[in-house]
Amino acid sequence: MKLFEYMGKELFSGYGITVPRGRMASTPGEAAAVAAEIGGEVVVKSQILSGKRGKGGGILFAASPAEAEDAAAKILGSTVQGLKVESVLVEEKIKIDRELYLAITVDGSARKPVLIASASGGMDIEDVPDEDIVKYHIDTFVGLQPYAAREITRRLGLTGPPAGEMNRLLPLLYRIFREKDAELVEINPLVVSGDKLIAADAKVTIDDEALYRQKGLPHVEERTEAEQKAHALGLSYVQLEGNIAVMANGAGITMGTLDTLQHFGGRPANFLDAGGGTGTEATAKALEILLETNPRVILINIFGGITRCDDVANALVKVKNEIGIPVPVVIRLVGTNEETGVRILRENGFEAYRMMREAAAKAVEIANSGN
Amino acid sequence: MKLFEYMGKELFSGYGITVPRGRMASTPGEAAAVAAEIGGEVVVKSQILSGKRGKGGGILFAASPAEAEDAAAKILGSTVQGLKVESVLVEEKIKIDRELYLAITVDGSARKPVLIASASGGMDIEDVPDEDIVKYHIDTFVGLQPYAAREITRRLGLTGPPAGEMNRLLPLLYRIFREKDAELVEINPLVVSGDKLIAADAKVTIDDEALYRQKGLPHVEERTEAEQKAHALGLSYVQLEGNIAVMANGAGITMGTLDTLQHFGGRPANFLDAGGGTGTEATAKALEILLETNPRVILINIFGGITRCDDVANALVKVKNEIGIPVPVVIRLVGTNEETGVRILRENGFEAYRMMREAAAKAVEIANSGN
Amino acid sequence: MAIIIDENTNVIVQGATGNQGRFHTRQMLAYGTRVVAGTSPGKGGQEVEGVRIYDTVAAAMEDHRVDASCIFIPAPYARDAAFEAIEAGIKVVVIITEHIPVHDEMDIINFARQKGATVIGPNTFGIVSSGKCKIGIPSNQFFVPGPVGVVARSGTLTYEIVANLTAGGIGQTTVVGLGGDRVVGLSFVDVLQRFEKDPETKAVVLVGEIGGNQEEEASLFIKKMSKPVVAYIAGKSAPPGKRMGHAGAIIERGKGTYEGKVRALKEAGASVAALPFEVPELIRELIG
Amino acid sequence: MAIIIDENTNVIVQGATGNQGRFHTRQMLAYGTRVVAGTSPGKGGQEVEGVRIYDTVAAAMEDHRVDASCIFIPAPYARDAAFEAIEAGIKVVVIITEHIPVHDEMDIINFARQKGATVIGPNTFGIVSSGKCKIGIPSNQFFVPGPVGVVARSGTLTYEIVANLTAGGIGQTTVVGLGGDRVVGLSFVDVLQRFEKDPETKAVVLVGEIGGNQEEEASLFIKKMSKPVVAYIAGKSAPPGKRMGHAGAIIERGKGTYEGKVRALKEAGASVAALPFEVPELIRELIG
Repeated sequence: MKLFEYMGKELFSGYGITVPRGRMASTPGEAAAVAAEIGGEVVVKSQILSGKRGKGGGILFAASPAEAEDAAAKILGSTVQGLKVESVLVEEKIKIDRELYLAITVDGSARKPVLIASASGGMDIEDVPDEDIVKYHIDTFVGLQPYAAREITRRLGLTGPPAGEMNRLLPLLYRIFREKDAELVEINPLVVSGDKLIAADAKVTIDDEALYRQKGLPHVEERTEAEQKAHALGLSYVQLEGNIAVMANGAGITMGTLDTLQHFGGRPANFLDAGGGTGTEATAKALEILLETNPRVILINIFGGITRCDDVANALVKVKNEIGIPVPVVIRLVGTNEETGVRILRENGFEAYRMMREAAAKAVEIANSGN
Repeated sequence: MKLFEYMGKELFSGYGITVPRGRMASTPGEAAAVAAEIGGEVVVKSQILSGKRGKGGGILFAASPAEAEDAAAKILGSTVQGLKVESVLVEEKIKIDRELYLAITVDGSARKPVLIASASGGMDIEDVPDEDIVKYHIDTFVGLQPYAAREITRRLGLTGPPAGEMNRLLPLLYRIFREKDAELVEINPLVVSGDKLIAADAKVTIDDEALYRQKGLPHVEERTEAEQKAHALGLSYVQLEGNIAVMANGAGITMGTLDTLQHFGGRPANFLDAGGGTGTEATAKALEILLETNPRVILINIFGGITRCDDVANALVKVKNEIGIPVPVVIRLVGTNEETGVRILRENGFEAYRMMREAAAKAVEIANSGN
Repeated sequence: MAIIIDENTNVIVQGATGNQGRFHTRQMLAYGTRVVAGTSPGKGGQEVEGVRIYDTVAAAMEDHRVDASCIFIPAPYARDAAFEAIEAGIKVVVIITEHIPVHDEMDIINFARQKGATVIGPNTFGIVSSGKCKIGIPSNQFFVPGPVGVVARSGTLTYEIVANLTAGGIGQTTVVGLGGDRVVGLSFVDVLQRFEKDPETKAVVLVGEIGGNQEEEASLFIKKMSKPVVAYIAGKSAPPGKRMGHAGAIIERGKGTYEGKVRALKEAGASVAALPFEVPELIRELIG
Repeated sequence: MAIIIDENTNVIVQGATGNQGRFHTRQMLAYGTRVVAGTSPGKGGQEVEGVRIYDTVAAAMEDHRVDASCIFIPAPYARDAAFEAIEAGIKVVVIITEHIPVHDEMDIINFARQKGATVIGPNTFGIVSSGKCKIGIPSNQFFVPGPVGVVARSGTLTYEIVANLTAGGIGQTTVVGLGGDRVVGLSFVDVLQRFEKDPETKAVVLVGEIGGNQEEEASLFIKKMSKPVVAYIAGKSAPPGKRMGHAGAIIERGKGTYEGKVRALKEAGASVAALPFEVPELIRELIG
C-alpha cells in the first residue's frame, strides 16, 4: 500500500524527522489560506501515487496566497501522470543548499533491508551512477546502529551539523521501515538547508501482507473496483486492456496463460489467479467479476491439483444458470476429478480442452473473429 | 539496585502481569484502611530488601481490618533479617492452587540471559533439585519468542488456561528484564489461582551501571553513608566490621590486601578500591571517608601503574595538614613516581614499605597491639 | 540420489491439525514421505492420520529424529513457527504459508542463516524428490523418478510443466519450489549448484518469472554449469508496476523485465522456451 | 610465540583523542605495539602521537590492515564502538572501558560470536604478549618475555604478581586480563586452552577471584592440561552479597565462594597460593 506524500510526511514528523511546514488543501481557497498561514513563498504539490509530478505539471511554486490559489486551481482536478488530482499539499518553500537521496527498501537478493543513499539527490536513483551510491545492508537482529549511521554519513561526504543531523535521522528512518512494515521508505530529495536536513518528499510503501497489524496507518485504496472485489475473495486480480477474460489457478500459470494468449495474437483483459483449492462459491464469484468487464470471450485454464475440476465445472454451471453467460467460454480442464468435471461441462453445453495450447488458440480465434 | 517488593509489583503490573490487589501503608491505621478497602482476608508484608521475610516474622495474615492494624503494628518498626521495617504492603490474600518459581537473570558463564522456572515454587530455588528446574537461555537478538514460551510452559507441565497465561506472561517478564536493564527479575511464588497466574512476590534488581538510562525507576539507596560518599567519588567502597581501614588501587589487589590482613590475624574495616589514576583530591577525600570510620590503623597499598605514587603521597600530606590523621598509617608504595612519593612521605613523617607482606604484617601488629 | 531431501528424510508437519495440515499429511504419507510427527499447541497427544501430534517441536524431537519440517501455520504466526523449527535444530524448513509479511521473512532467513538451516519458501508448493519424499502440497501423481531437476518460483505452472515431462516419459530427480515471495530462503543459484553436483540429474528446468533479479544471477552460474538448462520465464505480457499474483512478480523501475531475464539466460547458454508447454520438447532435444 | 596477539598485530585505538586514549596510545607505541590508526568521530584527519585519526573504523580499514582494536570509549557508547569494530571485521576487540551495562555486554558478545571475533574485557587492563605487543593500560616496565602465561580477572593484582615474577627473573609469554565484569568475552578456559597449545608457555598463573563459576569451570580443563598451573584467588575475606569492586566479584546465594574455587582448583592439580606474593615462589618450584 503506497502512502500519499503528505501521509508519509506525517509519519516522518511523528518520528522526529524534519519536514517542511505545510498542510493539505482540497480547494484553491484552502490552498490560499494555508499559504497565508505559512507566509512567504510556498510549493503547491499534487497528491497522487506517482513520482515525476514535477515534469507532469503537478508541482507549482507560488510567491503569495493569491498565486497559491491560482496554482491549486490549475492542479486540482487535473490529470498528472494519468492520475486525477483531488488534493494538494501546500508547503513552505525551503532553502536548498544541497539535495541528497535516501531510501531503505527490501533487497530480495540479499534477503535483508538495504539502505541506499546518495549525495546526488533530487533525481531518479536509477539515473545516479553506481559509484555515487552508498549501499548498506542491515542485519534485522542488529538494526541500524549509530556506528553504521556515522559510516554512511561519512561515505556521503557530509560534515558539520548536517552530518550530526544525518546520524540522528538514519536510525529513525530505519525504525519507521521496521515498525511500519514498510517495503520502501524514500526521501528524495533530502534537503540540506543550512544546518538542517529536511525531507522535501516522502515515498512510503507498506507491505500489504502486514496491514493486519498496522492498524494506525491511514488506508489508501489503489485497486480498481474489480480488483477490490477479487481481493475481498482472497484472489489476485489485475485489470488489463484486452478483450479475453482469463481465470487460471496459480500466479505462474496465469501469467503463462496471458503470455500464451499474447503469443497467439490475443489481448488478455485481466490477470485472475483463482488460487489453489478455491471452492465452487468463490470460483463462481470470480467468474462474475470477469463477466462485469464485458469481455469477448472467457478463457478458463485449470490444472487441477488441490483445485478440483468438478468444483470449477459446477461454478461455471451455477453462474450460467443464475445470471447467464452472454459470451463464449473456452475451458481447459485437467487434473483432480477431471472426468467428473468434464462430464458436468458437457452436460451443460460447454466444451473442455485438455491442452492449454489449444484452449488459448481457440480463445484468441473467438476474440479476434469479429475484427 | 534492588527494588522493594511493592515497586517490583508496580513494574510488573504496568507490563500487564497480574499481581494481588493491595497498597502500601506506613502506619497501622493506614494498614487497617487498606484492608477495609480490599475486603476479606489480607496479608501484611514488611517491605525490606531481603528474602525469607516469612521466617523472620515479616509477613502476617489478617482476617479483618482490625487484625491488619495489629499485624502492621507488630511489623512496622521491628527488625526483620537485620533490617528495620518502615512500611508494609497490605494485599488481598489470594487462593493458592499451586506455586511456581520463575526468574530471568544474567548467566555470566553463557554470557546470555537465562530463564529459570520450576513447578516447585515458594521455596528457595537453590533447594529445588536440578531435574525439577527448567532452564532456557535467550539470544538477546532474538528475544523470548512465543514458541519458547510454549516450550517452557510445556516443560513446566502446565495445561489449560494457566498454560495460556504463562505463554502470555513469559515474554512480558523478558521485556521487563531487557527494557529495565535488570540483572534479576524473580517471581517466587508465581501462584496458580484458578485460571489465573498471580505474581505473589516480586524481586527485581536493576544493573547499577545502567541506572543513567533508567530514569523512570524509583531510587532505592542500599548503600551506607560512607559507601554513598565513596560512590559519589567514583570509588568502590564496602563497609566491613574490623578495625584496619584499607585503601588500595584495583579491586583485585584490594581484595588481596584484605585477605592478607586476615591471613595475618587482622580484621579489615572496609574494602576501598581507589581505582586507577585517581588524583590527589579524590584520594584525599577517600582518606577522609576512612578516617570517619574510626579505625585503629590505616593501611594504604599502592602498586602504581596509572596511579602515581606522588599523587598518593601528596593526598596523605594534604589530609594530615588539613584535618589531621589521629591514627597510625602504614603505607606500601611502589611503581610510577615511586621515588618522589617515598621522599614526600619521609619528609612528612610517614614510613613507606616496598613489600605488601611487610606492610600488612605491620598494620595487623598495630591493630592488635591494644587488645 | 536427489537434492536436499530423500527417502531417509524424517519430516514433521507444523500445524498438522488444521484442514490443510491434515489433508497434506495424508497426501505426503501416501506419497511415501516419512512423516514422523505433527505439532499443534495444546493438542499434544492427539493423532492425525496415524501421526502423533506434539505441543511443540522440541517435544516432537524428544521422541524422533527430525530432518525437515513442513509449515502450514497461518501467516501471522508463521514467523514464530519457523523460528521454533530452526532453533530446535531442524535443517530443512519448508514454509507453505502464503501472505507472510516480508519483514517476518527477512527475520526467518536471518535466523536460519545463523543456525545453518535451509529454508524453502515461504509461499512455495514445497519440494519433491521423485519417488522418495514429498514435502509440500503438489498432487502425488505428477512426480516420477527420472533425470531432470526442476526449480521454479511458481506452483501450478510447475505442475503443468512436470506433468508434461512425465507424460512425455521424462521423470524428475528433485522438483524445488523456491516460493513466490520477494524474500525466500533459496535462490535459483542455490538450487542449481546442488543439481550441478547431483550425479542423477542430467538436465535442469528453470521456471522463472518477472520481478527481482534471481534469473539474472542464475545466468551467471548457468554459464559455468556442465549440465544443460531449459528455462521458461512467465510474465512476458505483464504490465510494469503491477504485482502478478506473487509478491515477487512485479516489474519495478524498469527492473525485473521478461526481456532482461531471457537475454541473460540465452547469453548464459540456456534454452529458453517461449511458452510453457514447449519445455518438454526442448528437454528431449537436449537429453534425448 | 604468544597467544592472541604478537609482534605482527596491527592495532587501532577507538577513542584515541580522549585523555586516556591519547595517553595509552603513546604508552602502547612506546612498548612497541603497532598502533596503525585511531578513531574519533568528527576528528578524522587529526593526528595523535603521530598516529592518524579516522572518523570511523571502516575508514581506518580502507587505509590499513587492522587485526585488533583497543576501545577507550565511555560506557554509554561502548556497545556501539564494539559493534563497529566487530562488524568491520576486526578479530580481536579489547574493551578497556568499565561500567558498561551488563545487557550491552551480552549484546557485544552475542555479536562477536556471530562474527567470529574475540572480545577481551570489558573492564580489563588488556593483553600483553611480552616484548611483542601490548594492547591496554598496564605500565610498560612490568612485562618481559619468559615462559609463564598469566590470565587474570583483575588488573593491579596482576601487575603485582607479574612484577614479582619479573623481579624474580621469570618473564611472561602473554598476560591476559579477562575483565572484572560478570559478563566478559573470554573465560579462563578459553585462555588456558590457548596457553596449553602455545609451545613457549611452560606454566600458567591463574589469578581468580570470588563470584561466578569461571574458576570451577577452569578446574575441569586444568585436570586435562599438561602444563602446571599456579592459582591465586582473591576475596577469601569478602562477605557474601557484597560487590567487591568488580561487578563480577560477589558471592550470591552461596555460589562463587573462595572455598569452592580453591577446592576445585586443588582437586584439578593446580598449586594454590594463599597470598598473592607467594605466586612466584610456587612457579619457581614448578619450572625451576
